[in-house]
Parts: sequence; structure tokens; C-alpha cells
Amino acid sequence: MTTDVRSDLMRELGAEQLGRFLYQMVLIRIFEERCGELYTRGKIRGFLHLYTGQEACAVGSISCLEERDKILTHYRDHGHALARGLDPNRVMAELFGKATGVAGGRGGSMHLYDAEKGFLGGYAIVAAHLPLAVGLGVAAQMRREDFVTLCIFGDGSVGEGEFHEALNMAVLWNTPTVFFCENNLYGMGVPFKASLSTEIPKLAAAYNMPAVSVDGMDVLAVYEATREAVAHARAGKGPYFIEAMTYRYRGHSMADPELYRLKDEIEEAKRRDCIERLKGQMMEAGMLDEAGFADIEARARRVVDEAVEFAEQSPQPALDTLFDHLYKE
Amino acid sequence: MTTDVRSDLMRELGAEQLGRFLYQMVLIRIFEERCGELYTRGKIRGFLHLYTGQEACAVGSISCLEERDKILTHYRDHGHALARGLDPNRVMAELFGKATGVAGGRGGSMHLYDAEKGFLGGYAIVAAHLPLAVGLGVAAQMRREDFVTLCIFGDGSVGEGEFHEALNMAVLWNTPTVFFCENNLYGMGVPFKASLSTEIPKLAAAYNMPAVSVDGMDVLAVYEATREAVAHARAGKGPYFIEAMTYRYRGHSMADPELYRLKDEIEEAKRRDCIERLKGQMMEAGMLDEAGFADIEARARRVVDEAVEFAEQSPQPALDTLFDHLYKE
Amino acid sequence: MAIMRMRDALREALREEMLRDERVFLLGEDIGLYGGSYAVTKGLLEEFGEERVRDTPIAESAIVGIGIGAAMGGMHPMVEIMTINFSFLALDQIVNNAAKLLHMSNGQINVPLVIRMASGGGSQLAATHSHSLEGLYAHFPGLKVVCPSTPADAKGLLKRAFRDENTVIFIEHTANYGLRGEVPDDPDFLIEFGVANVVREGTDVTLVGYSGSVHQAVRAAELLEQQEEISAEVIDLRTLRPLDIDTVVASVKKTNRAVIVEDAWRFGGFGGELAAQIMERAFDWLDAPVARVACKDVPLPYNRNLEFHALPSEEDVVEAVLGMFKE
Amino acid sequence: MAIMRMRDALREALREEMLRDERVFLLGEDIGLYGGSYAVTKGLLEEFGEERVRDTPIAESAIVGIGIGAAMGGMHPMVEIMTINFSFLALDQIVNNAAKLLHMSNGQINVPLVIRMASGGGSQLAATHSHSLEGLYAHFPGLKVVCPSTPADAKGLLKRAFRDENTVIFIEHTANYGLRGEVPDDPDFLIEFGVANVVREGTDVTLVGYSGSVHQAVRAAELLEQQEEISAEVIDLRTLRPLDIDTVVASVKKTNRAVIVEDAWRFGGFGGELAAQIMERAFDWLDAPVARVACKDVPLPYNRNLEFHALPSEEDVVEAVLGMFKE
Ligand SMILES: Cc1ncc(C[n+]2csc(CCOP(=O)(O)OP(=O)(O)O)c2C)c(N)n1
Ligand SMILES: Cc1ncc(C[n+]2csc(CCOP(=O)(O)OP(=O)(O)O)c2C)c(N)n1
Ligand SMILES: [Mg+2]
Ligand SMILES: [Mg+2]
Repeated sequence: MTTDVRSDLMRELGAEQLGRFLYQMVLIRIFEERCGELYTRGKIRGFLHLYTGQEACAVGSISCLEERDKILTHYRDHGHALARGLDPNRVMAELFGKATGVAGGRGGSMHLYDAEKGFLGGYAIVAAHLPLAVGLGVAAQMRREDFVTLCIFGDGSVGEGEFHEALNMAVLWNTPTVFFCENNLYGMGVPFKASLSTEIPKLAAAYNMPAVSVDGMDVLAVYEATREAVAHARAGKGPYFIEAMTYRYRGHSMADPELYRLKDEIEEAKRRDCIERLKGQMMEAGMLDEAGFADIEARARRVVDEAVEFAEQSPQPALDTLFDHLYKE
Repeated sequence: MTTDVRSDLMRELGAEQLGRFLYQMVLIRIFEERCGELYTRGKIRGFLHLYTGQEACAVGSISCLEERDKILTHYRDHGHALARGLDPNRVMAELFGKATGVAGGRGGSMHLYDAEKGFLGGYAIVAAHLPLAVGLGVAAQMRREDFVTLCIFGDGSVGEGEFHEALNMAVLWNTPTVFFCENNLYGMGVPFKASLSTEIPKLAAAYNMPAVSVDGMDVLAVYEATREAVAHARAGKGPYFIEAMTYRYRGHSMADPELYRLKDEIEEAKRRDCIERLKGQMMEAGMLDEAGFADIEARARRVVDEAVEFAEQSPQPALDTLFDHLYKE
Repeated sequence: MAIMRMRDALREALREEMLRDERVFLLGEDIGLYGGSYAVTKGLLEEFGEERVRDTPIAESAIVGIGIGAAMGGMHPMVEIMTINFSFLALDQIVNNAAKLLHMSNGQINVPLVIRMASGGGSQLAATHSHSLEGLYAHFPGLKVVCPSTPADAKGLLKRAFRDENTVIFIEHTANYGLRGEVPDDPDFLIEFGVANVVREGTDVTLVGYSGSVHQAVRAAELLEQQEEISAEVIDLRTLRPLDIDTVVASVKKTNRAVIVEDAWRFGGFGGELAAQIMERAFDWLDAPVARVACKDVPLPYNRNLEFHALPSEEDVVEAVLGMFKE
Repeated sequence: MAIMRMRDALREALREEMLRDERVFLLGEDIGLYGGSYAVTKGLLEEFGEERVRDTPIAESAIVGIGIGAAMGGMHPMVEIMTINFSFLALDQIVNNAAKLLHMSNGQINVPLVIRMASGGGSQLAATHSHSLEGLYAHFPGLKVVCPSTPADAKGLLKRAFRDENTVIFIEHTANYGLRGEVPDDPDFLIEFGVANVVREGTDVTLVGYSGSVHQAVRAAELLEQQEEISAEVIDLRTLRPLDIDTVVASVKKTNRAVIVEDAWRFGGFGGELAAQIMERAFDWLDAPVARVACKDVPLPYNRNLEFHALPSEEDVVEAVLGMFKE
């Protein structure tokens, strides 16, 4: 296991902040594994896309945001929601379709929202939220507010026309948008190389914005890059593009027979696991011991247990609410 | 006036071929000016987008094609149709909406077709024909035919998502497609710089295909670049991108009040006029004299006169043909 | 009251709303320097500047998406899609984001957005540039669909659209832009959505139209009166969603006959919905099946004769009415 | 005859047509390595290779556009749009190019293309992933719209689609993929377009469905027979364009009552067209207004109870029928 000590950054962040990163990644991991089980038991339904393996992306990037900032993401959104501090109880309740869910049971796994926390949604139409992120940037500019919008999407989105339209307009209008592409090497079962003729940062840079590629299995690398990007956007310097190279351990969704990749590749990725890596780094730096890690795991497990319990106990939405929120008065 | 003698290329092409270039450019110029008048007199209706000023693009590029090659273009398509050798009578008849028109009066100015000549249409939805050009390339590959598709569009198309989708897939699938962008500095009234955050060849090159920019007011430069591109595509080396820097002397369409640009800019462009340029070059090379040019003009004028006469005399399509060609049996 | 053309009434509405509410701004292709392809936004760039009147690249999906995002961020944008024909490219944004976010987010996120577009055939623009899609938009819950037929309605309804917290699809028939009419000056002049206008009273048959087709219905009513002594009531729906079916049904209960007039293709068009609702609500009052006069089932050709042959005319309406009385 | 699921019948059709005609090839998202998101194309990459079974980037508009271009170039492609929900992104290509090129070019250019897509709600996929848009496609002249409800129909209609020189929109309800039924082996087994299927004969009321809703209609007919002694005839339209209205009208003239059952939203849905046509052609035979049972006017929610409450059910059909007999 790599334990390349990024000592400067680690010192700067300190044990507490790093512990928070570790805890959040562990929480997401446990949450997702539990979701997988609950899906098999029919408690969660519809499409379920697990985030296992990609935790460093959500935690590293979202930690850089202020409260007033906004997040838009795609349907693989549990990790982002938890990293943003959405109530795990209400996230799980949403997956159960319960009235107490973050979208009252209307949205399900692919469509989590918490407007108060600036979490403006999981979007299930590939790449369709990219223009929305630019629009939020326009609103920030016109309202003279300095919030930044973090827009998260997958490598598969890069083939869509809206990717191009949004990047171009973000640069033209100099919006405070951080485009964050989680490149997990596959769009469903299509290898990234079969869906884009070039490299993502090369294409993004062609629009005349800064574009970098980072190790998305390394929470510190993600954090560092995103901090830079957010500062750039907040300073009025316009959009910024990050590609985070990562990997999903599970299938695309629960329905995926995974015919398109070999077990070896998955095992290879797991050797670069983001949780193991930060754990190792912190231990090496004397910021964590096995007991401390066990404690983090136990805390996370309790939170997930409680979330499941909460979701189980929550009521179904009443049938007569069907027409609620069709129009706003 | 510039008369930079490209002596090698001129020698290679010879007086006859160069004379053909000149004739075609003059024909298009006169045809278009006549169309403008006919529109004012209500003979031509709907949207009319004149090509005046851009003649070198059509003539230089289309001259490089073989009979079996295909052309797709946008709504500013008269010049391309004439350069491809469509019957001027039937093109004019189409503009008059007559039964003898190249589309039986159904298409009008924006939608000229002559399938036998591989002229597969003017397309009026910006950028929507780019994927079609890639598809034709797929057909060529699968049928083991070696035709090339020349796909012509304006700078304004570059903002559309389909531009991106088509370029990406052309490179991925290595199709024999020549993307030919006539950059006349405006998409309707929006200056090119306000609609793209970057330079067109830079963006095209980011997809990993050869991309060049040429002087679109110089028919020889356009010819040279396109010849290279067509050879590249025909040899199975994949797509090729050409930006031709040009200028339209008239408004975007006949309805354009032209509030967005100054007369000076137009005058400046006219000093680089493609017809004057080739005329000068040929005279300098002793391939043409004033009488020869007058003869070219007279021939072109006769052809246009005849086309108008033909169109005038042609019958309207019968009302009972309305449902023809709705489905092919 | 001033007499003005519909395009000027629309511009007045935009201007007044921009002055009233600084959240309102405009974006679209050629709405600025060019002055708007139908001159609706002419002069607004000069008056309000580049931040509030934005020329965009040709990228319908992103333009609408940016409008949605700006609305989510606290603005009240107006997106002009140059013509409804290009709105196919933005349909996903309209249907999946603008229309659904409020419902999907359980009321957390609303999208106060006005999307204007020019619509309709009859200008020899040929098949790709002559769509009438009011009914297509009306199918989607979460949207409101407005299609004025007069300058006054255009102004009152467009101003009303900016007082709405939801996405309003505002469809303007190109044949109406030049129409003149009286328009109230009152900056608080609003016309409510879901209130049809009885343009002309009558007793023998009800003609129902919207957008461009209202004028055909009125001309047909005049012909019927002059030539056939048939008294036709004409109803302008003004908005398709919400739909004021009550006014239509009340009229049909009086006249016992209805003809729907629309520019769209008949097959699968909005006229079917109207006919079905009239049948559902006024079955026992109907002396004849509800008739539909609409566009023939072909892409619209460039040639003028063919195009007019395909589009519904007042003569077609008269014929449909006479057919009802013959049986 | 073999018993197979609809997804297998579809695969058989694709396979046979690829073997028969080398112009046929497939392109779409995840149709190759992944095996198709609903497993329809499973195994075809292995059998036919990468040139004829092409995984594409996620780019619906270009995929359809490339299919159109390839068809213009002499091929007969099948484009799979993973689900109908993503077809909004390709709608311009479908409506402005595929549907219109033949007519606009005065017969010079045709587009022999099959576009398959999975459709429908009921799988808790929430609002953006649960559309029923058969009627939307049926509105556009130049297209053909096919929506089978059984494995045999799926095979016969899909094979027929590859014998057509025009663009065929082939819509498969996700709830039908797992349905089993007898399917003829004959490689020349075709089902003509525009021929509705009388699934069940009856005398008291005609239930009209297509795609997923046929099965609700059949179950409702069974309930009506068992519980109410009402004999319902059930008609499966099979194709919406061309539409076999004659079969429907003949049935209604016998039963004097009609209920249309569809998964789409009622308002502005295809049911309106059907109701209007039945009224136009069988007015004097109708004992009650044609009724429509359809989706409630809301985006479909994830929650199962809410979703099922919104979608039409066999109980809703029974209720609609009983309502007709009460009056
Ligand atoms: C417009 C659109 N097309 C297709 C789909 C179906 N689909 C859902 S996820 C997905 C793959 C996306 O891959 P990527 O963007 O890399 O994200 P990842 O799933 O790898 O996180 C596809 C094709 C969709 N939801 N939207
Ligand atoms: C999708 C779409 N959006 C908008 C339009 C309206 N429109 C027609 S031409 C045009 C400008 C195109 O400019 P460019 O591509 O540079 O070509 P040029 O007219 O300069 O030759 C616009 C906006 C259209 N036809 N299609
Ligand atoms: Mg991916
Ligand atoms: Mg241009």
C-alpha cells in the first residue's frame, strides 16, 4: 500500500480534519454496502448506483466548499449527499421512499435534494445538470453573491453535447463553476476510451479554462486540487475543470451483470483504496491508531444502523399528497 | 489588391481549371445578387441566405471531390449547389417553389437536394447535419466504398452540442469525413468571439484530428487544404477539420437589418474579394485578360438569365401532390 | 390605451417587468445586437445593458439549462428560443428539469422561468421551420403553456408570466407579431392564466381556437354570418395549461356544436384533447360530433400553394360547420 | 413455435434480420459489451462483431444522426436509445431529419432506420425515467410508430420494421420484456403495420390499449366478466401510426361504449385522439362518452404507492366501465 506522506498538507489540515475525512469516507462505504443489501431485500428499489470506491472524490472535493456554495451532481449521489452533511436518516428514508426522506420519497436514490444545504440535486439525465451549474453561476454574478457551484459528473457525460455547450458558456461568461469529473473508467459498461477520442483535461483546456487531472483515490490530492479550483472561481477568475481518476468497486447499478470488466482490474483498484490509504498515512504520521480507526468504523456503523431504523419506522407518503408541489403558488 | 502568385499550384492546375474556378465564383456571385432582387420582388420567399463573398469556400472545397463523394451543407447552400454542378435552372426553380425545382418546390432556398450528384441537402437546423455526415462515413466503411463526405457549416454551429458529439464520434470511428467550417465571423448577428470561448481549430484538434485554418477568401488556399483533407479521409486516416476564414457581404438573411456591424468592416473584406483576387492572379500569370473575364461574366449572366426564365415558366406543383413522398413504399 | 403591434406589446411587457423586478433578465440567440429575430427585444440591450440582455451562442439546450440554473439561484430569467422549431433541442431541459424539479424535490426547488418562442407555419419556411407545438408542451405536468392571439393579451399574459413561480412556456405565432390592437398602459395590467376569452358571441356553433387559429375562427364566423346566417361563438383559449374548459363547455351547452381550429397536425394534436373533453362534459348536448380543422398530415412544404393547402383555412372551418348542419 | 420472453423474441428478430440483410447493423449505448441495458442485444456482439454491433458514447442526438446518415448511405441501421426518456435529446434528429427528408427532398432521400427504445413507468425509476411517449411520436408525419404488447407481436413487428424503407419508432414497454408467449420460428414471420389485434372478443364495451396498457385492459376485462357480468372486447392497437381505427370503430359500433387505456398522461395524450376519432366515426352508436383511463397529471414519483396511485390500474378501468353503465 502506498503511504506517500503528503506531510505539509497533512500538518496543515491536522488530525481533526483528517479524521473527519476518514470518518466520512468510512461512513459512505458502510452506507453504500448496506444499501446494496437493502436493495437485494427489496427495501430499496428502482435504480441504485453505489459509490463504493469513489469516496475520496466526494469527501475531498466537497470539504472545500463553504456553506453558501452549491452542489449539483448526477444519480450516483449518496456519497456526495453524505459528504455535504445531509442527514443520513433522511437520505436512507428517501431510498426507502418514505415521507421523511430528503425528497419526501418522490426522488429516490437518483434524486436527492437538500436546498438548505445547497445540495441542489442528483440528476439522472446524463450531463443535463452541467448547464444548470453555469446558470447558478450567472445568478451568483448578477446577485453579487460569491457562492461557487461544484458540478459533479462522470466520464460518460463527456460524450454528450451539453458538456460542450456548458463548458463553452461557462468560459464565455466567466462563471464561478467548478466542473468535477469523476472518471471511473466506465460509463455503464462502455470503457472510457471507447467513448471519448481524447483525454478529458485536454478537451476541457481547449475551451480556455484551467484543467487538471488528479488521483481520485487520494482524498488529499482531490482536496488540494478542489481548494485551488474553488479559490479560483470565488476570486472571479471563472470556471475550473478537475478530472479525478477513480474506480467503482461495484457494478454500474444493482442490475449490472458486469460482463465488461475482469475481477483483476477491480482487485488492482482496491489496492489503491482511498480509505486504506488515508488510514495508512495518518498512522504513519502518528495521527491515528487501530483503536481510533475501529472507533471511526463503529461510529459510522451506528449512524447507518440508525438510518436504516429511521427509514424503516418512517411512514409512507399519504396518497393524497400526490398532487402536492406540482405548481408553486 | 493582393496578387500573391501561388505559382506552383497555379501551374499545376492550369488555365482551364483556374478558369473554371473563376467562372463558378462569378456564377455564384451573379446568381446570388439576382436572388436578392427576386426576393425583393416577391418571387423568392421564406428565408433567403445569400452566399455573396464566400464563393471561394464552395468552389475551392467542392472542386476537390470526386463524383462519388457526398456533400452535406447548411441553409446557406446555393453556392455549394452551383459549385457541385447542380442545374442552375432547377436550383432557381426551387427558389421559386416550382415543380421543376431540385426538390419539387418543397424545400426552397434552405433545402436543396440532388441525390444523384451526391448533394444530400441543405440543412436548416444549425449543426444537425454533422452527425449525418459521420453516419455517411460509417456507411462508406461498412459498404467498402471509398467515398468521402464533405460537411459544410458555419462558425455559429460550433456552439451546438452536436458539433462536439459528431467530432468525437468521427474520430472514435475514424470516418472519412471532412468537416468544413466557413467562419464568416458572425452567427446571424452574434460575433463569433461572443459565441465561442476558444479558436475553432484548437477545439477541433483537441479531439485528435488534423485541424487547419485557411484563408477562405483565397480559392487556391481552400483548394489546397481541402485536397489534403480529402486525400487523408479517402486513405482511411479518418476525419479532417478545416476552418476557412471568410466574410459574407450581405446580411444574414434578407430580413437582417444589420445593426451589429459597421459598413467599414464590409468594405475592408471586399478588398480581399475572392473573385478579384483570382482574376488578378490569373492576369499576372498571363492566363487571363479583361476580355476573357468579360466573357466569363457574360456566360454566367446568361446562365442566370436563363435560370430565371426557366423558373418563371415552370409550373407550380399540383395541389394533389401534397401527400406524395410522405412514405416510401 | 395605445394602439400597438403584438411585437411591441411584448417588448413593453418585457421592459416593464425588467424595470419592476431586477431578478428579470433575458438570454437568447440574437436578442441583443441583432435586436431579436422578430424584433421583440429591440432596444432592450441599449436600455438595460449586457448583463441583463445576453446574446448567447447557438446552444438551445444550454441556454434553457442556464435559465433554469439562474432561476434556481434566485433570478427570474426569460429565455428566448428563436423559434419553437429549435426547442426540440431544449426539450429535455424543459421537460425533465424545468417542469419536474419542484415536484421531485418535494417542493424545495422551484424554477421561475419564462421561455418565449415564435411558432407556426404560413411563412414559406418549409418543413423544419414551421412547427406548431403548443399541444406538445401542454402534455407535460409542471409546465404552464400560454399562447396569446392579440397584442393586449400578449402583454397581459407575458407580464403575468413573470409573476409566476413556475416555468411558463410562452408561444407567439409569427403571423401575429404584426397584428395591431389596443393595449392598456397600466403597468399592473395582468391577464390571469386559465381564463379563456369569448371573442365573439354566437348561438349555433362554438369555434375554439388558440394562438394563430383564433383569427381564422373569427374570419370563419364572419363568413358564416354573412353567407350562411349561422351564428358562431368564438373562444380563444389563451392558455392551454391551465385550460379553461368550463368556458368551452358552457358555450357548447348553448350551441350544441363545436369545431376546434388549430395550426398543428390533427393527428395526435391538442384538438383531440379538446374534442374528448367536450364529449366527456357535454355529451348529451352535442348535436354532432366535435369537428377538428387542423393541418393536413404532411411536413409543411415551401411552395406557397402547397403550404396553404396543407394549413387550415377559414374556408375549411366554414365547411366543417356546414357539414354539421347537413347531417 | 417456441415459448419465449419478449426480450428474447426481440433478440431473435434482430438476429434474423442481421443474418438476412447485411445492411442491418446496430448502434447504441451499452448494446455490446454490457449486453444491452434490458438484455435485448445480449450475445449479438459476440456473434456479429464490433462493426455490426457498436457501443456508442452517451450522445443520443449524434447516435440517431449517425443512424440517419448511415441509412442515407445505403445501410439499414437499428439505433437503440436506451430508454425513451433520453429520446428527448434526439428528438430534433428524429422529427426534422428522419421523418422529413423523404418529403423535403421530393422523394430523393429516404431514411430506412429502426429506432428502438424502452418505455413506461411502474418500475420506481421516478419522474425523469418513467415516460410514455408513444403518442408524442405518433404526432409526426413521416414516422411510423410501433408498440408491441406480446413476444410474438414484438418479433413480427420488429422484423417488419426492417422491411420498411422509412424510419420506424419501435417502443418497448419495460414491463413487457419479461412476458412469455408463443413465438413463431418462421424467419419470414412478419406482422403488418396498421392492423390492430382483437385480443379478446366481447359485446358490452370496447377497451382500447397499446403497449403496456393492453395487459391492464385484459385483466380489467376478466374482472368485468367475473364480477360484473360485463363482456368487454379488448383491442391492442399494435401500431399508432399507421392507426387501425377501422377495427376500433367496428368494435364500438357493436358494443356502443369505449374506454381507452394508456400509460401516458391523459391531458394531451394519444387517448384524446382516439376518443375524438371514435366520436367522429361512431357518434350515433355511442351510448356514453368515450372514457379515458390514463396516468394522473403528475410527474411519476419514486415511492411505490404514489407511483401506482398515479398510474392507471385495472381497477380504474373497471370503474370507468361501470360508470358508463350507471348513467
Ligand atoms: C441522457 C442519458 N443517456 C443515457 C442514460 C443512461 N445512463 C445512466 S448512467 C449512464 C452511464 C454514465 O456514466 P458516467 O457518466 O461515467 O457515470 P458513472 O455511472 O460512471 O458514475 C448511462 C448511459 C442517462 N441516464 N441519460
Ligand atoms: C438549432 C438552430 N438554432 C437556431 C437557428 C437560427 N439560425 C439560423 S442561421 C443562424 C446563424 C448560424 O450562423 P453560422 O453557423 O455562423 O452560419 P452563417 O449563417 O454565418 O453562414 C441561426 C442562429 C437554427 N436554424 N437552428
Ligand atoms: Mg463513469
Ligand atoms: Mg457564420
